[in-house]
Amino acid sequence: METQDLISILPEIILTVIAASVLMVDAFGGQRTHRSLMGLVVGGSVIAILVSVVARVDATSAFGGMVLTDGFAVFFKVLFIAIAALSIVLAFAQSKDVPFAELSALILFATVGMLLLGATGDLILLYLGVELTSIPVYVLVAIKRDRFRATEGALKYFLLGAFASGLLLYGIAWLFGLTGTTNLADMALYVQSQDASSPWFLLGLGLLLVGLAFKVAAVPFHMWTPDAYQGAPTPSTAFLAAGAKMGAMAGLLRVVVHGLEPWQDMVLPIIIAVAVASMIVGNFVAIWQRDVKRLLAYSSIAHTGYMLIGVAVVHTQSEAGGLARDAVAAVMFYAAVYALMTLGAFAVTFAVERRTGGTDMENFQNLGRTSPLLAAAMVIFMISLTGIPPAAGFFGKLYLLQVAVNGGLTWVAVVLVLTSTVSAYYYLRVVVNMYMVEGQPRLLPVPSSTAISAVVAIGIIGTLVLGIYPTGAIEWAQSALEEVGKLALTR
Amino acid sequence: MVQVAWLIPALPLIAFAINGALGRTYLKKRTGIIANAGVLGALVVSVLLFVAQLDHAEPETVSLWTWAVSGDFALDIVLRVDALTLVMLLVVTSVSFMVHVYSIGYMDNDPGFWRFFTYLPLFVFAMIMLVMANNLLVLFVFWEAVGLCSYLLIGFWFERQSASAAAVKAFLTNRIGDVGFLIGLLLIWHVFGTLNYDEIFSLAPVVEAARPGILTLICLMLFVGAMGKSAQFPLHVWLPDAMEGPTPVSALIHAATMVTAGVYMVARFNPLYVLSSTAMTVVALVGAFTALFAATIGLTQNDIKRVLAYSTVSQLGLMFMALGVGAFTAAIFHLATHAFFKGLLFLGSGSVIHGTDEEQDMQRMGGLFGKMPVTGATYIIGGLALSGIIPLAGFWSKDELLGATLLSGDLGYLLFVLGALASLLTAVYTFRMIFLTFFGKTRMAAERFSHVHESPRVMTVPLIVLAVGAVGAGFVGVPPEHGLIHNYLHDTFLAAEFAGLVHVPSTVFVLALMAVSTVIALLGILVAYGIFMRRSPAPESVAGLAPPLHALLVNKYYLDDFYDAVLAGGTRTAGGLFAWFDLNIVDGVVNLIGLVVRGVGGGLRRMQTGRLENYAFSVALGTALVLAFYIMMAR
Amino acid sequence: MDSIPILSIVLWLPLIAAVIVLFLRERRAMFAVAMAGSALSLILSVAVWAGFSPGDGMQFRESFDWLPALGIQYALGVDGISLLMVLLNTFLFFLCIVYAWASVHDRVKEYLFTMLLLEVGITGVFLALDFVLFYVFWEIMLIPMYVLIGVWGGERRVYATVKFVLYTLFGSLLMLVAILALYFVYGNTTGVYTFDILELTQGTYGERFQLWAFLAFFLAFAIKVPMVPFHTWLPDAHVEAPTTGSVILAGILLKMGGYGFIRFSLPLFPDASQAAQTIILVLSVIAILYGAMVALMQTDLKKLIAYSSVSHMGFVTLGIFSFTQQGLDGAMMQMFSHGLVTGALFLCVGQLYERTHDRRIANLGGLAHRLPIFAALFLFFSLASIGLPGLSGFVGEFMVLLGAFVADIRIFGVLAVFGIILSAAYMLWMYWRVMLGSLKEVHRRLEDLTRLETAILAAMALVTLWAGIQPQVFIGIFTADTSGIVQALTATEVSSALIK
Amino acid sequence: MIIPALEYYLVLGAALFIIGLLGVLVRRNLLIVFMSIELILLGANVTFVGFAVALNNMLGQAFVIFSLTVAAAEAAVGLAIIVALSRHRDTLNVDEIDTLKG
Repeated sequence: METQDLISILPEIILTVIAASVLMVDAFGGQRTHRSLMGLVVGGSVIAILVSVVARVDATSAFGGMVLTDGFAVFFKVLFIAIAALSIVLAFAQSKDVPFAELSALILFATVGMLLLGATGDLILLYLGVELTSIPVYVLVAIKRDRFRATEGALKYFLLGAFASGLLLYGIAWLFGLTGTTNLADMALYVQSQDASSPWFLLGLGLLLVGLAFKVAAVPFHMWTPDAYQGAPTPSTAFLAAGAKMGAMAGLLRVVVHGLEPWQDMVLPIIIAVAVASMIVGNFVAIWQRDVKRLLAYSSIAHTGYMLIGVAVVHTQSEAGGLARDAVAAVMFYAAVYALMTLGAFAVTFAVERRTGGTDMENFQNLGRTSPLLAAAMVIFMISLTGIPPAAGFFGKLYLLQVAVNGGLTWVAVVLVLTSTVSAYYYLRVVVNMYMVEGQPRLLPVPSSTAISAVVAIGIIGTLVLGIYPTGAIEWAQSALEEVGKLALTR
Repeated sequence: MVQVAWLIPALPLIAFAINGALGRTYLKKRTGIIANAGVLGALVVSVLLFVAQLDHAEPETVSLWTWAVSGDFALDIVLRVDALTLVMLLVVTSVSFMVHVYSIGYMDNDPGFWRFFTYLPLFVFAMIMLVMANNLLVLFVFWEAVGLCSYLLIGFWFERQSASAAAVKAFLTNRIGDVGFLIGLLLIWHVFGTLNYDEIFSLAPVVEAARPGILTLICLMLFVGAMGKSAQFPLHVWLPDAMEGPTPVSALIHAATMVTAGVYMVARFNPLYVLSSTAMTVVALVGAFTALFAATIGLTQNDIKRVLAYSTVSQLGLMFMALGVGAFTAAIFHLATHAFFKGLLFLGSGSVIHGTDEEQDMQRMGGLFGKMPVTGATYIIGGLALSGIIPLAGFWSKDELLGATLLSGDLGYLLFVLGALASLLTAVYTFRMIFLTFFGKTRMAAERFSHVHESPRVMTVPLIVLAVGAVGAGFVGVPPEHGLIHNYLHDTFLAAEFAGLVHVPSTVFVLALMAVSTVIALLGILVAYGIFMRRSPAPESVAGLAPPLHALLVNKYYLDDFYDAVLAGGTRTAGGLFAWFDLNIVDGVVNLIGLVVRGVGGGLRRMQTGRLENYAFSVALGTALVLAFYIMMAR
Repeated sequence: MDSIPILSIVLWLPLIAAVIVLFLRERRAMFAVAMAGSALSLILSVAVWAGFSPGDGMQFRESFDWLPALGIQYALGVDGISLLMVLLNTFLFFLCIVYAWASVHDRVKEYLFTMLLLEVGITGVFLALDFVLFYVFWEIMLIPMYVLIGVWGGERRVYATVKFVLYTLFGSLLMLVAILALYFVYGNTTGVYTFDILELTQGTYGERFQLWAFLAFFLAFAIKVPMVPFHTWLPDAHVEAPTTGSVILAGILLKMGGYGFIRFSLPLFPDASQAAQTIILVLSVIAILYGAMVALMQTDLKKLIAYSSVSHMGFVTLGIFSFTQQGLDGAMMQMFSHGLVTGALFLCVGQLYERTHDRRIANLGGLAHRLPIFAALFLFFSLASIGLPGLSGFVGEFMVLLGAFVADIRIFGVLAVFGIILSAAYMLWMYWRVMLGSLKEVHRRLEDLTRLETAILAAMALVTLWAGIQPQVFIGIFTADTSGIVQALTATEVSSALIK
Repeated sequence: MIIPALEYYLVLGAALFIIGLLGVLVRRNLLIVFMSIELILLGANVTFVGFAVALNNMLGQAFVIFSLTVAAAEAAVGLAIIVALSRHRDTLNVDEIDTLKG
């Protein structure tokens, strides 16, 4: 374990240290230290981000190929740490009735798992990352013990999550057995020389894909998402949607890019089928939702569908140069934009929940008059989620559409376009309730918390900046991929 | 001198602008003066121009500005001054001036005084421009503009539902005619590539040779426009209803000027009509039939203005008959004389209505001559001119008209019979009107009869002037075929000569015809005298003669009701059907898509049962599908 | 003149005004800023008109790399076709804001912000020279319109506004896929990957691709125009929209469809356009006659005018797809005049509604007694809408008919002519029932237009008259550009013969 | 001592996997479902060990240790949730917990 390996996982170490220290400080300090705790977390996150950007190792991998240290990993490290910090700040607003320290620590531990997922080059690390991300989040969902719905949501999430991990592990076992290695790159090389479509290979591959598909909440493995999102306290849901799922997406990307290259014509149909199913189920069922959190859950399933199109294009045979690179860059950019939008949307929902005691559509009524700024923010997030300019969501979808059309998946692009028209209906229904419907939900005498306003503000700035001038982010994503060995060669 | 021609339309337009802007608030009664000044100015300039142009043979043009240039379509607004235009200008401006003077008295106590004197000069401006247009599009533009003015003036007393209804009916019927006109215009553009008169007339023979039959179609389409504007059968229904407007309006627009626009248009396009004999026969037949048809209805009308309205329709029919047989000059001559004596009769009837405090129903009149001597006298002169008694204007123009039909070949005989019959009936209903109104025992309530008074001088002077016109105007066309007007218009209608339609009658034929015409007229007057003066003036006596025929005529052959039911009613029901279709089917489909999407969403939603084993089952099912797919894929 | 980016100023000025309005407190200041912003952009667009030399193609061009990673530029430019539309747009918006000053009193801040944002969206559509930029502005105008109808609208406003957004979004998203496909097809054939409109219109594309892409573009524009089967959103949107919303909706939004056909469908897909010519002409004639017939039987004033718009826009599509110089010029003039006239009609109806709080024709009557000035202006615009010669309505319709009277599509011209009877019928019948006849008791105390309202309508009347008497002033702006498109189209005449 | 061939491991692993799978799908009681999931993990571990021995590659067995520790953590958290749930509703029957649906 040379110093190089240590440096490559420095951000993870920093986060773990912060998490531990947060627990320690809380053990001694108690209630009054919460403000300083948040300071500690935010400061720590900033340091971690700087370290992950600055402390770059010249080698492309560490720990014998298990941990990859390329631009792709750095991009996701920065994103995940930022999302974690924002989630913790958001959770600060409910520090009265929810153990804030434990919550922060859990989020940090889950973030470490996500960082590993972003940098994994090996199936073992993949499994470890998945579990390290999932277990803290199970607790996050159930953290409000006195609410039955939280526990029920957590239970469903846990049982199905564990079940899926079991399938994943069994899949990995078979792949390890047949290829003799768990390293994605070596596995790909080995399989290339073999007959890639022997049934046993496919058994392992299938189970691997199912496990990952579950973690990314794609249809038909999505059933846990609505209940978990609705049951969990809103900050936890925010982190689950913006953080945990994006971590899983990063892991899926790693696997697809590095490991599944020889199985191209096997992987493509599955991912497309799952993507189309997610888009349809996610958008169509969302129409009926009365509860905004549950609506955002289905919307997240739909957005998973959009992103999976980008993942699918990685393996299309089209001869256009740099297509694979563009596809991954499109998914990366979309993940970042989606994380910001969803976090913002959940932050606003959280604020409304605190003021009106619920997250039903009725609670949003007349928000336009009672708190205009919050309502305006929600309008921007809704527009962005629909994919209407000038919000960032538009360019996310545009890049994905561009990649899909270039990769010959024009019919999938059309499905994306049609289902986003359906999505416009339920996103704008929120706006309808906020501005256009006369209704007076009774307002609880709760002061608006600065923490939430901060998170909402950051969400707005991010969405609008990426909407008006997204070049910076897109170019960063594209350049990050130059270093990824496989993608560098403009296939 | 022609450079000043643009003043003729400009003066009434300026009058309109001033009255329109300041009339309501500032000018009020003074708007009458301004309107009169404007129209008088136009009259004076027209006369000056007429005198200056006497020796000129070539038509001159004054171009104002470019209207539009798009590809090979280029169009400038150009005024044209030639013999035909000047004749029309003289007729239009003179009659308009008379009506303007008359209206000052007639509209004196009307609250909308300023509004009346805003619309009237606007009409005069539009009519002048129509006559002075140098291309088909400008003609069409002001063709519709006069239609608008007639809409505004018919519906002048808009609080009366019947007036507003009549206005809309007039505009729509004109619009139906305009559709024909527009199609004709577009065909001309399509075939000729230009809309300017001179180019069209010069290209006409070439086009006829190249595409035989196209000219006939164009002429018929233009004639449809003329039928709409000049109220020829079957588009005549709007003129009688137009009597809802103030009487000076009826006199000016629905007797002297606007309705003659159709005649002017056909006359203007004589080079085209001459080349298509079928179109000429159609024009003649429609004209003749309308003449007789309208005359029959005129017999049974009790409203004094409606009698005159049907008389106008009938006289216009005669003019179209003349055009149809190629006697263009005769038609224009009759148009001019008709303008004077019909204007006189209408203004006279206005004076009667004014004098008898708004009484229009002849059944409740009678014996008014004593009370209104000047109106009565001028009215009789007008009646004599209308019936065609020598030496009044009506005689000469109608006589020449009938002569031309006789000489125009085998169809001519039928036309002559129809024309003669129409003239006979004209004499009958004219003098029925005079006897019922002015002579016999009065049927008006004594108390009301005592109030009847002669109209003020500002109304009677125009009557006298027009009476002089009705007497003197005829001599312009004496002797037949060689009168002043014939030489003047000779160059305009050269095309007719080349086509061999102009026949110079022998003097014995002319004299014989004069005799026949006079006999017809006198016979008509005697018949009217017999029925209405001798037996008993009450109109029931006439009904007794042939009840079913009388009922048919009184109800105007039930044509109006037929139109209302079929055209108006049909459109409304069809519209209702479409509206329902649009709301339920087309919109229905859109909402259906929405419902389907909701339905699918609902179905999928029910799969989310909330029970854990269903979730686990769906995960397992997903895995099974993936593996099944792979097993199928693997060899 | 070209040094300063005048188009960007015209484009972004309203946005600056909108942002300033957000920070203001009381109503008068907000309206002052809003009016200044829109007035300035109007003046500037007139300045552009002054500096514009017809026939020189795209002028006042600006561009910089906005998103090189995806091949997207921020490129603006204006030629005859777009200049006319920008002028109409800035003119109508200025008048609307002045009108709103007199009539809008609740949520003024959000109202002005939405209106100004809408103006930016629409101006952008006409100025954009990059496909994605065009699409971005096309979508930007969606939300303000949605909010405008949804918040300040009538009773069924939510249904109307959601239907409006979904319908438009559905069409435009398909267009986005077509734009991307265009980007790649052009890129693969020529190696140059760009969204630049001028460059893409130069490219030639295979017939199968043309047909498919044409269909996607056609759907987006047909919904916007709206053409007959896709028009049912218009009456609902109009009935429920606030007055100024209706004015903008009828005045400008509908023109984006026509503009799209001229700017994109014809140059990009000549063969497909010719193949689809007959169907579209049939739809246009149906729109003219069917729209008029349905308008005849409407009981709600706004719905009647909305259906009249469907009928008038039928002339636009008829003119565009006649592929003749007069047809295209006629279509442009018809769009310009329809914008003015129908915009004014909606203003009149709005003013009427403010006084009588009732839009049902049956409940109104004899209003001319109490509202003489209003009656005169309302008649003026009704006549313009009927296409009375001498007013701008006639110019567009007449030239479209001229264009349609050519070769084998003459039958459509003839059928379209009958539209003028129906338009006269429903308009005059409406005017008669509303303004003429006897005054109802309840309207006894109505008072006539204020000086401000009269001034607004008078301004529009003046331009309508000017365009009617001297249309060459306006036709001159764009006739060179339309002739370029027609020539390009007829040049592919021979290939279209293969398809038919 | 005879070393059982690879197939035996695989068959055992597969058997455990399938039993666990069916247990999750069929059984109603939460604890049984939880235990079935553990069975699946065990099945995977057995397969891992089998392959590791066959390939003579220590990595497999090392990974089994990993997965066991993870399974333990998972179990701890899972049981905590199940206990919390049972405190709310005394039943552990899967069908009764369906308040979140639609």
